Amino acid sequence: MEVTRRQFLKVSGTAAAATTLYGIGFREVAHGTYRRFRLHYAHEVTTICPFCSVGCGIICHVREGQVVNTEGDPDHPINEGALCSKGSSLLNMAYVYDEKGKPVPNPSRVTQVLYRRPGGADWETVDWDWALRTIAARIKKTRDDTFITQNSQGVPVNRTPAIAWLGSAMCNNEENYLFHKMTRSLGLVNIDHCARL
Amino acid sequence: MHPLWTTAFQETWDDCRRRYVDFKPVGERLKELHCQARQWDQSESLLQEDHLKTPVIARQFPDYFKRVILPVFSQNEATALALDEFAEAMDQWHLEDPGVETRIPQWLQQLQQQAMHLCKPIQPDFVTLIVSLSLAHLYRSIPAAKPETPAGATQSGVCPVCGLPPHFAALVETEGYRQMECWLCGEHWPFTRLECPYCGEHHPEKLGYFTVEKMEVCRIHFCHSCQAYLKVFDTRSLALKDPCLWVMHLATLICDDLAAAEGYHPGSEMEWHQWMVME
Amino acid sequence: MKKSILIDTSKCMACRACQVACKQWNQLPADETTFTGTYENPPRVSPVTWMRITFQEEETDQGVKWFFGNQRCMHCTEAACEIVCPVGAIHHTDAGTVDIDFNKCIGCNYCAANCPFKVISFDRKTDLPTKCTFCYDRLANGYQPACANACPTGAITFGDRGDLINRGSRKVMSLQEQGNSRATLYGLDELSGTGMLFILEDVPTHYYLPENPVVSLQARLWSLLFRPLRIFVVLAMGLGLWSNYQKSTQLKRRIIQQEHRKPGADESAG
Amino acid sequence: MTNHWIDYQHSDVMMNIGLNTAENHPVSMKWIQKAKDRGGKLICVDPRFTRTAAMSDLYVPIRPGTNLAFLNGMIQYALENDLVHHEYLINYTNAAYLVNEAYHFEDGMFSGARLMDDGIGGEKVVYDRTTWSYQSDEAGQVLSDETLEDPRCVYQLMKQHFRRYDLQTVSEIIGCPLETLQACAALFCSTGKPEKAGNIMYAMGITQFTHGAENVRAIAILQAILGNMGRPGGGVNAQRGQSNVQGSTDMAMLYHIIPGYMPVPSESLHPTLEAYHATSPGGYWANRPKFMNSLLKAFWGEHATPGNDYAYDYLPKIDKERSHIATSKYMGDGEIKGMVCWADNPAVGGPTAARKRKNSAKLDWLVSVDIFENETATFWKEPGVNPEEIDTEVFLLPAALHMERDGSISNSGRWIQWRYAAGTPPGDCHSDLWIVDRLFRAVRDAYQVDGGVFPDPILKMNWDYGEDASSARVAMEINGYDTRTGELLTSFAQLQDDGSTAAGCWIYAGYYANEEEPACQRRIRETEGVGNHPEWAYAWPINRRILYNRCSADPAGNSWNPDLPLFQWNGSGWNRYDVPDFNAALLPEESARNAFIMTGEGRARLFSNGMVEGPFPEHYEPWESPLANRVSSVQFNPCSTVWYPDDRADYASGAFPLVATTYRLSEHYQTGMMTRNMPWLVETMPELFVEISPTLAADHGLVSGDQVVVSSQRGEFQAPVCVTPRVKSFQAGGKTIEMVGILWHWGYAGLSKGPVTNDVAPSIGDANTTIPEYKAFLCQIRKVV
Repeated sequence: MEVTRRQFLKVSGTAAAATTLYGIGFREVAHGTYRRFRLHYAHEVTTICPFCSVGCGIICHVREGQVVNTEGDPDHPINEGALCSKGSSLLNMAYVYDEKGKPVPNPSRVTQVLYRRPGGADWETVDWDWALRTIAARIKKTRDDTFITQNSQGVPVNRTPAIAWLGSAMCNNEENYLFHKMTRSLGLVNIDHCARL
Repeated sequence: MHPLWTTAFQETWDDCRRRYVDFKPVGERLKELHCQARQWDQSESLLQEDHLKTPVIARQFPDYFKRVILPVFSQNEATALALDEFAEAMDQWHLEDPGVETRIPQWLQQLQQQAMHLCKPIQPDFVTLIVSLSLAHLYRSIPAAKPETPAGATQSGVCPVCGLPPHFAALVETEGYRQMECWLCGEHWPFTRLECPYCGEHHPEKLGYFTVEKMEVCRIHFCHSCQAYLKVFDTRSLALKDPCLWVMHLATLICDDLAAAEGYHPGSEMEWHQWMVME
Repeated sequence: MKKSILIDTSKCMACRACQVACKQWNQLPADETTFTGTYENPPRVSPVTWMRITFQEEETDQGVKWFFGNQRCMHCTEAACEIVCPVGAIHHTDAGTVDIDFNKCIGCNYCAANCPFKVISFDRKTDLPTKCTFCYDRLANGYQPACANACPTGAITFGDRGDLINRGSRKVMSLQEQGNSRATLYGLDELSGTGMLFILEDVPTHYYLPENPVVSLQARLWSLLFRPLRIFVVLAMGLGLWSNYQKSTQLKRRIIQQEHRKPGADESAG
Repeated sequence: MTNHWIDYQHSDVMMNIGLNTAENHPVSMKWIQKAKDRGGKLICVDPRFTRTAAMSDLYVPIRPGTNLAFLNGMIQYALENDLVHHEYLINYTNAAYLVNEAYHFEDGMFSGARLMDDGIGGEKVVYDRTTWSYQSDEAGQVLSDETLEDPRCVYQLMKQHFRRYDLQTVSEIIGCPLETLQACAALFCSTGKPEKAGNIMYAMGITQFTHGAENVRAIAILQAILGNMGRPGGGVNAQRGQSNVQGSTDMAMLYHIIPGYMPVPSESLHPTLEAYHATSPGGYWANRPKFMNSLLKAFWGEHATPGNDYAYDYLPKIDKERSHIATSKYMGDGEIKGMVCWADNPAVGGPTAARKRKNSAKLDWLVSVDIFENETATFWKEPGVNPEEIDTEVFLLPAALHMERDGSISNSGRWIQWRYAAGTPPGDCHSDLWIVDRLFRAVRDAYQVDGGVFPDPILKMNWDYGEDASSARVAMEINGYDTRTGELLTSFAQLQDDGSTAAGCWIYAGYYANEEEPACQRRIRETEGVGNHPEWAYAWPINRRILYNRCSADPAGNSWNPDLPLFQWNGSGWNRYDVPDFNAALLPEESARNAFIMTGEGRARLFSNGMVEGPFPEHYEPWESPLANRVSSVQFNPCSTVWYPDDRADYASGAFPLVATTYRLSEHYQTGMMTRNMPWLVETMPELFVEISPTLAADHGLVSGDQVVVSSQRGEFQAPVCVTPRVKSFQAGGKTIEMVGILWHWGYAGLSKGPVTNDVAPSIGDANTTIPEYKAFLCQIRKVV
């Protein structure tokens, strides 16, 4: 992993090191016994870039449940390690750098369940259970009020025209499949998403 | 000194000289030698860790050999004479002197006679270091010794030339391809990044790596299903022309040690850690 | 041995990954920019923007041409800033890059005024000149510059000057064979060779680079005149400014000095 | 895409039309560069000189909205100069078929035109397509004339139909110099030679028109007559805009289909399951009953039995068009009470976005699931809106980032690739899978406890994916399994219609066929081959990388291009580098007769009754156009539904003389929700701007950076102007037509704010797909003084 400038400046200066081994921090290590060294465990995970649909492979380095670095996946046949400027700035969606160069979680990300009361001027934070129960109640009420079981010719139609559903091109296939199963089970017909937008 | 030392070594040497083309038996032979060496009694190590303080530059291994290994052997001037001869032979390797091939075996003969009189027992792993370093250096410097890589041998977990599992690899070019390097014959071959070369495990949750603080260049990639580790050097950001992984491996032997402490064994079965001082 | 950066403008698609990487490595905050009429932003090199991509649209007979340039300190061999600096604060490092020693600098801003490429910008807050440092701190520890590391199409490459000159001239020859007579390797002999080499597909002015940059006459005269008197001049100015030195810039200089000047005598993070 | 990204390297000529590859799909330039290094040529057809044009060999300027005239001009050029690929034409297309005598075409209208009510108080043409058929003898065998001389054969009708699109007329319609057009036609039609492969890449610049679907038809016809379909380096390649838009379309997040591109049951056409099966088209689609019954089995498990038509009635039946424009109109009429919106931002991305935000106020409740606080969820916080008056209840649920959840996505090349979860999402964020699973279970619990209207489809739904939904179990259901043994299927050939198999989406069968080593997680690169990488991930259908690949070889089985053999008959079998799109057991001559297995005729349809506007593509001007239609008296696509008639600007009134088109930047993404919250990207492109030509700027006394108000019949916004020679006026129809380029990444939420420019876009859609016409409408600019 590329070390940030802060670590450099703390320990090194600008004089040209005589040999390459200095470059990889050899000397200090030899002094101490191994117990004093702090190990940093990480593992590599492959994912696909979420921006355009070329489908470039990306390797994320994850340490203690946090993504610490993302780079192009060299073994991926489409991008062979290369990424465009959006793809290589993927980490910035999760972390932005404050002026001291330390990564902090992106402040504009929504991390709590927000609720806006009718006529309210701002958000209130609520918990998941309440939100899910209330949304289920709203769906149930709207569906039961407007459900049509048969049309004029007696053909069973079982639909409700009163709920619109916008699925998404930013979600995975499995998520979109469950969206579709849920909409058809509720009898929704106003289904669309940003492919047609 | 253990009599086995001389005959095993001599056979390996003749084997290698006679049959450059087919390397596989040489690799097996060397591993056998290496395992036998480990059964000797292990007293205090000859090599103090400050010997590693003096830095080693790529392509200047002979110089390192003279300044590190030479003092170790020089308690007895008889071995010193043999080692001088070897050091000089190593220098000539760089001059591609045609006669070098004959001069090295003479050195080995002398070392074997002298080894008898050494007052201190040599640490077994240190023997491994000497043998593998000298053979590896020999193979790399005499191009004829190594046949071309068989075509299509891209995704193999062992060296396509000499069939030995690798001990270290490097991430090369800006894209970060993983390029394995055979510690014995120096053969390079590409290998995908998210797969264990020893057991073929490729589920991400079974693979991982750790780095030692302030030495992030060396990553110890381990695999939970076969508990083996491989050292991977991220040489992309270093501005070195062509980094010699052997030297970087020597410089990061502490990582092998830590990997052993964490319970992983080297996939190449080349045990390095015993001769480091461990408090 | 001398190091250089080769910028191949025919491979550049102006995605500005280098501009972002330079800011990320040198921890420079984002400029407050507004739309100025072209895709080019930020509009000029500034204390917080040490390099930037330039967009130049030209109406030619074969239709519109769009040139993407790269504006940064050229690290010239015959550096006007070094010649004209009264206190000798600017010097060449062993890798051939031009470095400013903030200890000696008295903030006279002569270098910024005389730079033929106008890439040194004066920082009002710390009274010090700022410019691209060729990532000298990375170089000293065996790393390649941040912009070269980030370029996805390989338009920016770093290496020994000799290799890059061969590669550059080979590419220029192939461009000329394909009928582009104006292709040149800029920086080969300008100011007896600059650290940054450009493969250009058209006249240098389309890339915000002067035709034939030269150290101005008065700059040479100024240094000739004052060089013998330098000791005296330095003493006088030093004394006069010494009290000012204590008062306002003491703290700032120490921080900057620690970052740019302390030799890398011991270990450094790999 | 019929081919895929890596296949671009084999193209000899690439036409990049209605698309800005260098800015919106940058990494694909790597493969285009490889083709150029082999001597390939890149043509860029675009109203503006973009970064793609800067890297192309030939740049063709084109007036927005006239792509169809340009493409018809290419077809005419290929037919007149006999550059077509004859052997391909006779064997693999229906060029030789004889067409029904009753079919005729004059002055822009085809036979069978009827003016019908369009369901919202207006009228539109709905064709009676019976006359668009072939002549067949009494035994039902289609008549054909291999010599292509018969005046009623499709080939001669095409020559007659496209005769009006000679290059001189086309150059006056699209406003491009004649020599450039001739150079482009000569270059691209050179791929008609058997060993050459031509590749057409397109995106929203082709589809976002009222005649968008006909644009794609014209591309398909051009590629078919030049023999470029189904072979390496060829194909019709749509470069889609978002990471999983291909996957979300396969999973049918659209009102008119259900997973696997099967039509949604309609109350008029498919009252019962038999009626649904009876309407299955010919070709491989004859197996649709198997796919439909398997889907119903996957939805309702053991409750779907032959007795109750596999719970066919649990599926809702559609009554009228319910596309995005229609839904926002119904929302305005108060018919829609609630909306659930997953990672979508129609308040900025939708056409006439201002009306959309006003309509949102009529909702009782709105649920939005997103990573950032987007404009759709905060329409009540828009500047100049009084929150008290809006009593919509809004829920904003925090979603995890794309890299923080696992699951598969499909890229443009139909490659289904698996993503592993990297790290855990912060705070209360969860993956959309977790959210939709918990939401459904909450609704099911509500119905279990309090009952309700017709709860059966919900209570009997086959929905059990574990406590925390696991995407692997969902994937196995999509992949399909044998209901008796539970064993996963490896191909959709195993699907049965007797309820013994269940599959969520039949085209995905085989992508998750075994639990330990699922095909979509494979990472093995090919060591030799044509770059298809068959063992990397999985391409639907059944890992076929190039569709219609029987056409890559001649009827005798020899590959058209000997040194790039995708399929080569070796006397007893095929040497192959891809999964065959035909029955490989047959002899080459027999399998050549069914090269296009999805169509009833087994051939490419140059003459087709599939489109609503007509069997051949016919050029019509956009809804708001500065010029009268040159080729016929029908000004605008008669089959498109006009949702808001008074939204149309009349050019003659002179109020809106300029043509406007919308497009994107490489530094920002879609509605900018993600990129407008990153400081360094905002620094490179801090503000919205519009691009105009130097001549237009001179007329209005504008200089780069001046503020202007861009207005249209539907709304206006203010932005700085960028005067650039890359945008030019067009000499078309005897007039000088000026163009305004509009970006649409900005909105009132996020780090970098700006006006919503889609307020000016028209709410009129394509006749077949109702995709809005963002790419050509009329507007006016005035200087802010």
